[in-house]
Amino acid sequence: MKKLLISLVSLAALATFAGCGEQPQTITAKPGTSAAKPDDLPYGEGKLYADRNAWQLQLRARADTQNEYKRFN
Amino acid sequence: MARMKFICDAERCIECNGCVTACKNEHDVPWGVNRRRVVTLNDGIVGAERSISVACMHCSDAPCQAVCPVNCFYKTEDGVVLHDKDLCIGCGYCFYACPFGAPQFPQAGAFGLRGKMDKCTFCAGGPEKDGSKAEIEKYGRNRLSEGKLPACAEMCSTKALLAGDGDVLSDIYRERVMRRGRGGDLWGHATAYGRPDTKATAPAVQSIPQKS
Amino acid sequence: MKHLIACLSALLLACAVNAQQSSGPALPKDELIKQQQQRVVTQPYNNAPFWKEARGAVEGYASIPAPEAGVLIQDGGQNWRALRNGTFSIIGGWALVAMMLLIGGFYAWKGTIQLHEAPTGRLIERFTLLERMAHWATAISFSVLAISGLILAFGKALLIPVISFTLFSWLAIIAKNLHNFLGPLFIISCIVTFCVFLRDNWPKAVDFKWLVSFGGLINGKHVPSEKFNAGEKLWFWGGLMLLGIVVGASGLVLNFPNFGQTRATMQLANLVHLTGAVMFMLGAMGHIYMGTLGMAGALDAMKTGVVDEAWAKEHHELWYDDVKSGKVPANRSENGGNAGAGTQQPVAVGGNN
Amino acid sequence: MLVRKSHDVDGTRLSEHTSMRRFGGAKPSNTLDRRSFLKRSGIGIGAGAFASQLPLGFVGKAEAAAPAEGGGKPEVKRTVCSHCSVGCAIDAIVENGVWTRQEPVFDSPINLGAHCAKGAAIREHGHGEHRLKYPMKLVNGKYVRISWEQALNEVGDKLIDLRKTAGPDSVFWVGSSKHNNEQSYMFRKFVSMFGSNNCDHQARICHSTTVAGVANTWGYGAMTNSYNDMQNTKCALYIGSNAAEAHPVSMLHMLHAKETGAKLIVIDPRFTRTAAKADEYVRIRSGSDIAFLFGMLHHIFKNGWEDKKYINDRVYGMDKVKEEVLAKWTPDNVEAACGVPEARMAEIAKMFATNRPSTLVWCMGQTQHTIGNAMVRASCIVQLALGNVGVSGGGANIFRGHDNVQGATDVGPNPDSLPGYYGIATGAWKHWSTVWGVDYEWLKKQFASQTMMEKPGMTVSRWIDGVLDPNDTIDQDSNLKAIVFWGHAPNSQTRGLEMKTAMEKVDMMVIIDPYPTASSAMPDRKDGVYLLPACTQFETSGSVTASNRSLQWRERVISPLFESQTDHAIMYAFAKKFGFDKEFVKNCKIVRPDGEKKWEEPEPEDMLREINAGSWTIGYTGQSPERLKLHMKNMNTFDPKTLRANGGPCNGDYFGLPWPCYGTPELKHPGSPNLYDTSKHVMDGGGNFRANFGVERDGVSLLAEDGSHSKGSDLTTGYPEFDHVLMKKLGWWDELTDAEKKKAEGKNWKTDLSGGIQRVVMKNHGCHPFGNAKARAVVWNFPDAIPQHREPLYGTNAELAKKYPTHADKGGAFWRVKTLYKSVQDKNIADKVYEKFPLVLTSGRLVEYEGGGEETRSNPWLAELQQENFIEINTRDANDRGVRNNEYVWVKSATGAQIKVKALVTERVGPGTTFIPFHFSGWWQGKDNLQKYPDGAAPIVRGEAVNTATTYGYDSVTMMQETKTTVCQVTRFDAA
Repeated sequence: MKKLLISLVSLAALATFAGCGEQPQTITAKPGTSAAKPDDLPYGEGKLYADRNAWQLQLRARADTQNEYKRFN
Repeated sequence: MARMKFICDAERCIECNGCVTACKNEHDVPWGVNRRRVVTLNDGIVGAERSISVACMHCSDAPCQAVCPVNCFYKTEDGVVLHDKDLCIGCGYCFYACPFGAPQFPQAGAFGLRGKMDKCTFCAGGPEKDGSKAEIEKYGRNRLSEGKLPACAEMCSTKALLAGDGDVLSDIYRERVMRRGRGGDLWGHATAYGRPDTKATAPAVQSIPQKS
Repeated sequence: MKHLIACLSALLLACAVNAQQSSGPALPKDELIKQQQQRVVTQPYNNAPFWKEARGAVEGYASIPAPEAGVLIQDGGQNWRALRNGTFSIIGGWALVAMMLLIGGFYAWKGTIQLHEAPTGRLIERFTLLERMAHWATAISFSVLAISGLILAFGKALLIPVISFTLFSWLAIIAKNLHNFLGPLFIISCIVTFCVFLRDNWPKAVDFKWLVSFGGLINGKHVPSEKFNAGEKLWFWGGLMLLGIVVGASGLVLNFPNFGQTRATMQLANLVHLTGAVMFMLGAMGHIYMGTLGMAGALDAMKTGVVDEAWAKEHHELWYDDVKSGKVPANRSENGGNAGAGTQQPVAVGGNN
Repeated sequence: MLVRKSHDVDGTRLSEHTSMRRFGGAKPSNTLDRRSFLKRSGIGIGAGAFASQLPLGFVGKAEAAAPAEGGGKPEVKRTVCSHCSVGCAIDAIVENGVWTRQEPVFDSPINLGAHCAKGAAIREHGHGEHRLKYPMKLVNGKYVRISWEQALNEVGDKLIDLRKTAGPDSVFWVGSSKHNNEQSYMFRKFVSMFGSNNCDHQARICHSTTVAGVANTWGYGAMTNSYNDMQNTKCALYIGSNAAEAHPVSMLHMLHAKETGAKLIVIDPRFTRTAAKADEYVRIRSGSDIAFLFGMLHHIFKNGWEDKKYINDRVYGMDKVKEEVLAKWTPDNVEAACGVPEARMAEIAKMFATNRPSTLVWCMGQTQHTIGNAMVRASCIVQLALGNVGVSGGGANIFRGHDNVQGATDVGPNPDSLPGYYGIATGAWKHWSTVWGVDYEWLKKQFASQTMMEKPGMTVSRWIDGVLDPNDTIDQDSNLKAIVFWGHAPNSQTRGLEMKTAMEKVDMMVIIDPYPTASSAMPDRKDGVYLLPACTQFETSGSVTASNRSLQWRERVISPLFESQTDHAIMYAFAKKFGFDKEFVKNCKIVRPDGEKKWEEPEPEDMLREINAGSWTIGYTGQSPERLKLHMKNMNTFDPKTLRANGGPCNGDYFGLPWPCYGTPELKHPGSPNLYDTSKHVMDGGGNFRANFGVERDGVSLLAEDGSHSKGSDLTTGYPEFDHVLMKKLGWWDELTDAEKKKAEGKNWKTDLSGGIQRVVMKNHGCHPFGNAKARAVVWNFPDAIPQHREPLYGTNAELAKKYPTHADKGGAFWRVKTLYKSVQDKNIADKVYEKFPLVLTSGRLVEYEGGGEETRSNPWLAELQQENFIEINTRDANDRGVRNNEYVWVKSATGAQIKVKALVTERVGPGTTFIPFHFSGWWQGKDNLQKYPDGAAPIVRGEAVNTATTYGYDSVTMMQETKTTVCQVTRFDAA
């Protein structure tokens, strides 16, 4: 009986202990990098937009085309 | 830092499926793979019917990414969740995990043969060189690198579906919501406590004589 | 004892809370629809009840005839993710580690259990070729499934840091396909094995005695057993049959997505599969240990099909008696399984130990 | 998601679309259908399937079957969507002659880059995998490939033979609303030179009742305002329009208006996607629109909400209408007829009458009835009573169907009119022979006789009867012996059973279309069917008129695919065969845009110039190709709310020069954004109601009252239309140049080819060339001068049918065939048809498909979204019949037809009503006719055509078919 108790307790302890070891589930991939290959950035050398700023400005302007209030008034 | 987002305005979406075919067109998506779809809830119920266009929502804490056994997902610096088809093993876990039904498979074969997972890329392609043949064939067009936004949102018939930098989108949506409140019967007291003078019941549908 | 209960209940509660976190709305769909209809009148453009409803994984209309195309948001995925990546993987993983440690400890404590008497050199046929083939088919497919399954479940954490993405992806693809194609084979082997060994695994009263003393392991007293002792029978019924059904059926659900099963079904099947598989592996580890390192002579029986009389007498005394008394033929292969037909003496086959 | 098909389908259809061009999936070989592929890849699994799972870079790349990429410099071609009348602009990107991409045109003031499913999938036209690829001929029940020469010779010889033996009227020519303006115009000219008025097109079964009813009310039969102008409305009432599915992009403007405070009311038997966006939705009984509209008018008059000054100044006969409405359409009568109780009616009437300007929108829900002409007039009357016509934000916004149905109606193949609504009287023929540069006498000789030349032809809705009816009931010499479908799908017409018989009876069927259409697979014929591949609007250039009357110029995107030819090239080739090619293209330069690869053809620009030269009535004269092209290039300069260009090269113009754009292009009339708008100068697009019905009626003046005139007019009261006599009387004649005087002498504003009269009247005097009159609430030349509600021929309510009986039968002089009304209705009541068929059957559009649907159902991107035809049936009716959702059912109709469709059990329709979309074809009463299509040219999705089951019934003015109210019974599929 004692042995059983000891084994049960140790099992429970182990399980509880295991719970503490839970890993964060969000993967924080480094910005702009693939898990495997480096992601090709949408701006830069040889691209339509030379730098991140120019590219983002363009996207912002483009996003505004979805706002018909800007044109309908 | 910009965060790319989709918003679908339920007050505007008319289930025209323009977003769905815009996507098929832009990326030559084959039959059976629906990167985007439109769902209508409470179909036919007066006062409660709403349609919503849904695709990958590019979650901040993406469940697909969390459960992928080979870690083929990655996030661009603009918050677009992409995946590497070369790594994908077609296990289907992302499909189980995704709340929006975004992951699609070209097959649903026996023995779990699904082919490589395919999903909305926010028109940002994949890890291959932007606009390259390889990228187009595996992931479709890369509109972001061309300074354009996802085709679905750009072509939305009623501008219900918006895509782009979250800040800009919230500005657009805010303006829209403010205008909707014109007349003062929406914001302030009425919103908080309801309009006192309105009928408190849902719009009724009268019966129609059909037979003699 | 109190503490133990507290610990266990805390654990269960944690699981339950975890599962509850992202569950659907409290109100039924009809109620939300009514609320939305009223909201349209009192507060136009306020869609809160609609969104509450959408959150509840209700099925709407979508013209594409794909299963679940009309479900805007399914919330099972979050639960599944939390359970699979969290509770199940962690408990399962640690349980496997613990089992290994346990077995290691046991081995260190007991070592290989040797025969107490010297082998007689007289051999009894314990397993026919069919029985052995069935067993090995099951065993091999099981091992491949276990290893490939473990690669898919834990490789991301354990192997990617070591062998990196591309190589691991290759490995995972091989593992996935092996798993998917061998799975059905394993189920078939299980069924064959079950049929072949069923007759010798009927539970008897003696098995209870054996079980109570844990095969004499705990108190050291010898308990006689039939051809299969209660431990083996337990493995037969609880492992091969019960876990076989659980793991096999849930595996089939996952392996054949071409029948249009919903995601909820597959999430549940996956969790059942995980649980069953871990338990299966735990049991198998014990079984393999006893069949190899744990007990001398056991592996030979499965390799060659025959055992020494001394081994039979020591481990399966009742069976030995039956063979001796002629109730069970000593060589079933040649007699075509004509049980109790003759009084032939066992014939020596093969080498001795 | 995981499984893409819900049901078994034939293999060929799927194999073409699951080829997994990309995405690294294992690609089934061409000979495997999907199911066997799945089986094989699953069970007979081998190394191949396994290898496809490996993360190899080349997996997927090896599959490349995509259109050629790169190489050439991408060119951008601006075109216009060909799927509905909104007129959404599209930028097509072409590389090496291949249409590789499609971009939204944010600059377009009409759609601002927006598209519905059809517009967003338009690039598929560049693939055209399911197109008719070469001329074909039916030989022993099987289509075989033939050469173009053979086709032209055999078809041409047969037509020449028929023309000789049975007369030119023995051929029925169905033109198309998918043709651009130039092609439609040339088609009418072509048929005229063939010597016949037996030509028609989709507008007959689309908005013919609107065109007739509205034109007879106030002048022009067109949408009065524009989609964009709906942003200015305070309240919009959609009755019989499901814009969200039929004109999705129009909702961009409407929902914007709604957000900024406009009320949206939807009246429909179905709770449609449009209704889902409405502030108020009212369900009415199908076909009871007049009861509803006049019920509303009753409240308007009772409460004095009508615009009394407006009625006095600008409306004729409203007093009579008021009298009738107050007496007849009392709330209890209204509720009995349309099902709307008094309180609800008062609420809607108040909302619509007090939120002005309010606009009224209608579509096929009103037009396709035996009383369609009356329904549309009832709508006009409501708008006139409220003074909403000729007002920005108001108007009768009539959304048209096809991309160019407006243009084809204006200048295309109408059996009762030459281009520009000139009619077919002697004067009209003389006017157009002058424009065409041909001798009137020569033209007359082409016809059987001058009588036939001036007798309206048959209509596309009735050609069946032209074939099947006994010869003595037909108002022409011979029955129809041949039918030419030139861009028309037969499944959009009613009475499928009889149509099949007619198709089998004619000597020859010719189908000239990019797709083989249902015509190719419908009849059980062994021979005598020719399929000639025409190209789409993306393989040619030309102008297209949107519903708001704006013209847009389409650039040619790609060369004609396969062996297809442009429609005008085919017309020219046939003209050569018939020997009138010189006359046919007298004013046009002949060009070969594809060199030797394709035929020579008249240049679209020149054809448009010819339209400009002759269509003075409706102001199709100012839209020169140069001006239109300038508009297309400078879309960004137009304001999307007013449609007016502010600065830039088009400064002051309205987008697309919405007709009427009077005068010569040099006059620079800006087009008319809203018709009859007196708040603007005529040279700014203003106007007033047209004086087209004389100056007085029974001693009451029909001209506008004093003080009612367009802004800046020299004449401040009503005046008749201008001709040389009036010009001289007013002393304005001398303002014409000498050259103009020469041409204008003896002419009026419509026939003066110099445009001098229009110039002087408008520019110098601010007057409207068509006069200034009152709109007519009472149209005395129609069967019901005041719109009367009449029950449909096939109804479910006998009591109401007795109270509101239909018209008396009509003899053969009416569009050349006999038309039945009362006898059919009486027989149905006597036979108690409503007991056997207790459900109302109505039909309509789906957003994914258009028209007969061959084109859209052949487009995999669209076809995937609607894979089967269905019937919407209320839960209660379904339960009564033991029918479950998504099961097949039989729909049986009073014609004896039964069609097999899936049940969609829904609350969209009320109890007693059912709905079936009309775009499907290819099945015939439960059987898939796949094998009857030419190889490889069957549409991906086929289904049962609702019109196989629809019944008899035609409008009493225009022969519009009754599709919206008929009867049916639904039974379980196994209960067949």
